[in-house]
Amino acid sequence: MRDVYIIGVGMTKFGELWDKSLRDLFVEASLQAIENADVDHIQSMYVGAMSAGLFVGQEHIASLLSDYLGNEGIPATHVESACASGGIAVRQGYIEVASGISDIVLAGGVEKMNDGADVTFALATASDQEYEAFHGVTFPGLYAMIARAHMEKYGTTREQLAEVAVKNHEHGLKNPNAQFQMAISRDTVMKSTMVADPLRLLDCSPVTDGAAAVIICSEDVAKKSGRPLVKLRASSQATDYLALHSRKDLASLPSVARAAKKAYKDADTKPEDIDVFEVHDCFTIAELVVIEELGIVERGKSGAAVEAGITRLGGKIPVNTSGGLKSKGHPVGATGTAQIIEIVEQLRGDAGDRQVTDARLGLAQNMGGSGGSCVIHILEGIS
Amino acid sequence: MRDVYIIGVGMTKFGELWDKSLRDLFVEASLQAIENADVDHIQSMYVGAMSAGLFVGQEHIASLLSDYLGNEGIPATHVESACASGGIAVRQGYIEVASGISDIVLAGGVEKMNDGADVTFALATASDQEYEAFHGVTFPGLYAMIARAHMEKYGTTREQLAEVAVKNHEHGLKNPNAQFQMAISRDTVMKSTMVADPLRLLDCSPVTDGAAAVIICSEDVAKKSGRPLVKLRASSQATDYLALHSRKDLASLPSVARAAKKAYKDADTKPEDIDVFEVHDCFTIAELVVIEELGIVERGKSGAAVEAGITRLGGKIPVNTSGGLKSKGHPVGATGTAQIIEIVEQLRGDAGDRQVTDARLGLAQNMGGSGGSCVIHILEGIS
Amino acid sequence: MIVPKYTREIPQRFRLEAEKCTKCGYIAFPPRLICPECGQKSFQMIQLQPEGKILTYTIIHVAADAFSTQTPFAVAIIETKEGARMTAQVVDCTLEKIETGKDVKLMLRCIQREGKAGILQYGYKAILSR
Amino acid sequence: MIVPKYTREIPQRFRLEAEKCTKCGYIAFPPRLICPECGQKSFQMIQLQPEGKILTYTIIHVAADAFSTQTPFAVAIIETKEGARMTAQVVDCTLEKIETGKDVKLMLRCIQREGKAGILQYGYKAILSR
Ligand SMILES: [Zn+2]
Ligand SMILES: [Zn+2]
Repeated sequence: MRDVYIIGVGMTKFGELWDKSLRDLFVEASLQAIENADVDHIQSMYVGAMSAGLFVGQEHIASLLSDYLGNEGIPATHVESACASGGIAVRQGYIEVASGISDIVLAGGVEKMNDGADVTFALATASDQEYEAFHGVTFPGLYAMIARAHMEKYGTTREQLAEVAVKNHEHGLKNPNAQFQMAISRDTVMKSTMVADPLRLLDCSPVTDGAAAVIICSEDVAKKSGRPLVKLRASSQATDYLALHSRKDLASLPSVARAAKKAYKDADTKPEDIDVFEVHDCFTIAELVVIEELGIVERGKSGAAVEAGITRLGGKIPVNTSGGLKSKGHPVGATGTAQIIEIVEQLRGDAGDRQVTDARLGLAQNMGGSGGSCVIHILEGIS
Repeated sequence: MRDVYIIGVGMTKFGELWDKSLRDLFVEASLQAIENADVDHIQSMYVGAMSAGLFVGQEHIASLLSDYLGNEGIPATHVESACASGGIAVRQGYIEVASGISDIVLAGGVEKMNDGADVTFALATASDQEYEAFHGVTFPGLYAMIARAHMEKYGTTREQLAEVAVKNHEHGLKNPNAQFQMAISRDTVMKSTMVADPLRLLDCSPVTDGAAAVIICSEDVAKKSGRPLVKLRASSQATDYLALHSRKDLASLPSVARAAKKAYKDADTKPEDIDVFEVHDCFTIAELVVIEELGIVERGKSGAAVEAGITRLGGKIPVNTSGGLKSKGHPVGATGTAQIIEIVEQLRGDAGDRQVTDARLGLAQNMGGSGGSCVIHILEGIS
Repeated sequence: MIVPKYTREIPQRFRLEAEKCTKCGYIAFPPRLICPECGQKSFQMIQLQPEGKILTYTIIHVAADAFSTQTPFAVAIIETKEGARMTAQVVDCTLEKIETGKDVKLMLRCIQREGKAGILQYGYKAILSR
Repeated sequence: MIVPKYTREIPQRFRLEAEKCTKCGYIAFPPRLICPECGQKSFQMIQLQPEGKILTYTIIHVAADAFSTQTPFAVAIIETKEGARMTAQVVDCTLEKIETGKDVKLMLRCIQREGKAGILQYGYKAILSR
């Protein structure tokens, strides 16, 4: 297996982009990534999307997008693992370059959610349709049940959940691509509309259109490109029972721990060595459980850690400097790729007002559904 | 890159399987493949499906299926390229084993089409939703336009189209897993209900439930397994303009020629050396154009070749000994994997009444939509 | 068109049929072909007692279109006495009464209308035991 | 909810706006960000003449639900004088009159109703020139 690098990144603004279609979004992000990498061609591509079928009635999207990206007939594959699709796309690109089959691969993700579909129904198809969604439970509802379990088991408070949203909006304020560039108070979160008790509207990531893409390549191509070198030190993936009710501990997300263990091992590193984290905060409770599973904080202590400001930009362990899904927006298929872009920009020193000083190692954690799948990448900036 | 083998195959019967759900189908085929390979674990899996979202309201299916296959949290990825999804799944498994990341990977496909969805709508999402399906054109309609173009350009006749169906039903009669185990006459085809002029009901593959899976592994694992050795000599993939109207020659399928050129080169072989072909006959016209693109017959001469019996079992170049999509059935996501299974069985000498004498090299060609994507595998039986 | 799906699911949805792994005792609801805990393929059919307790729950205020006229409604994860787990609505009580740990009984009720013809789909719902 | 999509597509569906590659002359309909023939990103907007000819066609007898009341209807691939290609219905004639090579004019017509509110979607359809 060969070493693998990321030499180009591109993304659209995230938001309600009424004037852009799915193909417009993906092509815009991809052309940006190609330009950023300064390459003149790609040899194949992977597209992550959760459900262009349910959101816009379009399947076969990898072929469509390769066509609109200036069709040269290259292999183009759509991968899906619900909200983890964008991370999986990067992982497939990683495997293809590592194998030696290709030297330059584009991997990205896209979702066009604001085009008239029943978004709550579409998102719930990430759960077990026959034994969860059938009974009317929604995607926020599943995380609400995790939240209640975590609160009852560890004493995590409603205020601590709100602090995750406050922090991530504070970060998103500094991100020009974020959907919500506005600060919010703890009080605003706790008074926002109830969505699935105990989760309120400002505990939830928004409905977003957007796309993100990266250029993955061999060491040879990376060195010739003259671009800053960011190495993919690990790319790991794990699954779990799809249905939340099947899992022994409802206050945990075992697929995250499983993928993390493999990633730390492959990268020969540990949580303490990582300078910056992007994690999958589709709901405030998700960020809390994930930082426990990643080993950033002790189990059950995540609420207190966030309240103490440890995971804030400038804190000891900055988490979601991009604003996270919460403030940056969550076009489900694009999210995993966009997280990796934030890490690349941090490692390149290109993160502007969001820059973590001397960031050398970064981790991006992306998951599907209520944790039925998880994909983790560890990246290293090589100067 | 390492050499890659297939050591296990499994599939459900294809048909209208009212009593089985999507998860039942995939797990049944997969357990069969695992048993057939005689392995005690798999390290990761790929699932091809066109649209479990539109057919049964379920996304995140790779996680669901890994769970029901006896969840050990392994990486599980859903890949999609419309009707080519099952072939793409095998290709991703091939890449993962070739890279050295895994030694034993399960790759399969599934589709549950008979569960109440608007199948014509769902299939048309393989075309350009905004510029083809929007205008009411169906999937049979797109191939009907290819058929008319081929008939007007080369003089291909309505009777020659019918001969493809007659031949494939003749083959399917010998396949216990086929949906339609019945012979049909040229006359029956030509008098069947019109679907999209000039294509009639018996020019079209049926609406099918089914699943298929294979076990892909390294040379080391293959040799230790004691199973017959079938080597993946080539795995190639190509795309084209998604919309039929964008292609210069409407009587051709350039993605097939593109993938074939690469596959023949990688396998260091040529059409004349191949003993048995499985091709994507979603419609009778598709088989005709595909055998031209594969170089089996000269361009424009496919109708005459089929009429002359060249591609019949016992003929010079047997095509679709399984019965093809036409008679075996076409659960879209499973088809590409099932084609590969037919080739494996031929190369193992396990094809029973359908056996091609001394088959050593076989080719499986699987495509998506109206040819927007194509994936080809060349396999060799090693005795 | 969806009648076959409906019929297929009767054993689980109407009769609460589960399977018990003959090796490790894992309760599979719905039934499975292979045990996720020990990898064996031998199961014994059991019928679940329609009784269990709430492990966690939520009150849904924003629902998919098919459920939008029912909001707010409660959904819980329930563990039956045998150890089977399921997601189900908790009905027939003021929502404030619902708490983790409370006992429930499972009842057959209409869940939703499905498909263009709006065919009624039935299944289990939970009610508080007292 | 789908009004924005509708508005977004007006330039192509209503006004037949295409783009011509300033390097190789490729006509992109709908407009693209990059030329599929030469890879350049510079285009000039052109308005297509609503005239073309039929390259191939079919008569649809089995349609998706949204079109099922219209069967049988004709769909053709049409090439405009500028060389733009599109798929469109051929209407206002007996279906037997339709042939490859015949000239057509493109007209603005209602195509389908979309979404739960059944909003009318408009777009181009072809009629035979004589
Ligand atoms: Zn067991
Ligand atoms: Zn050009």
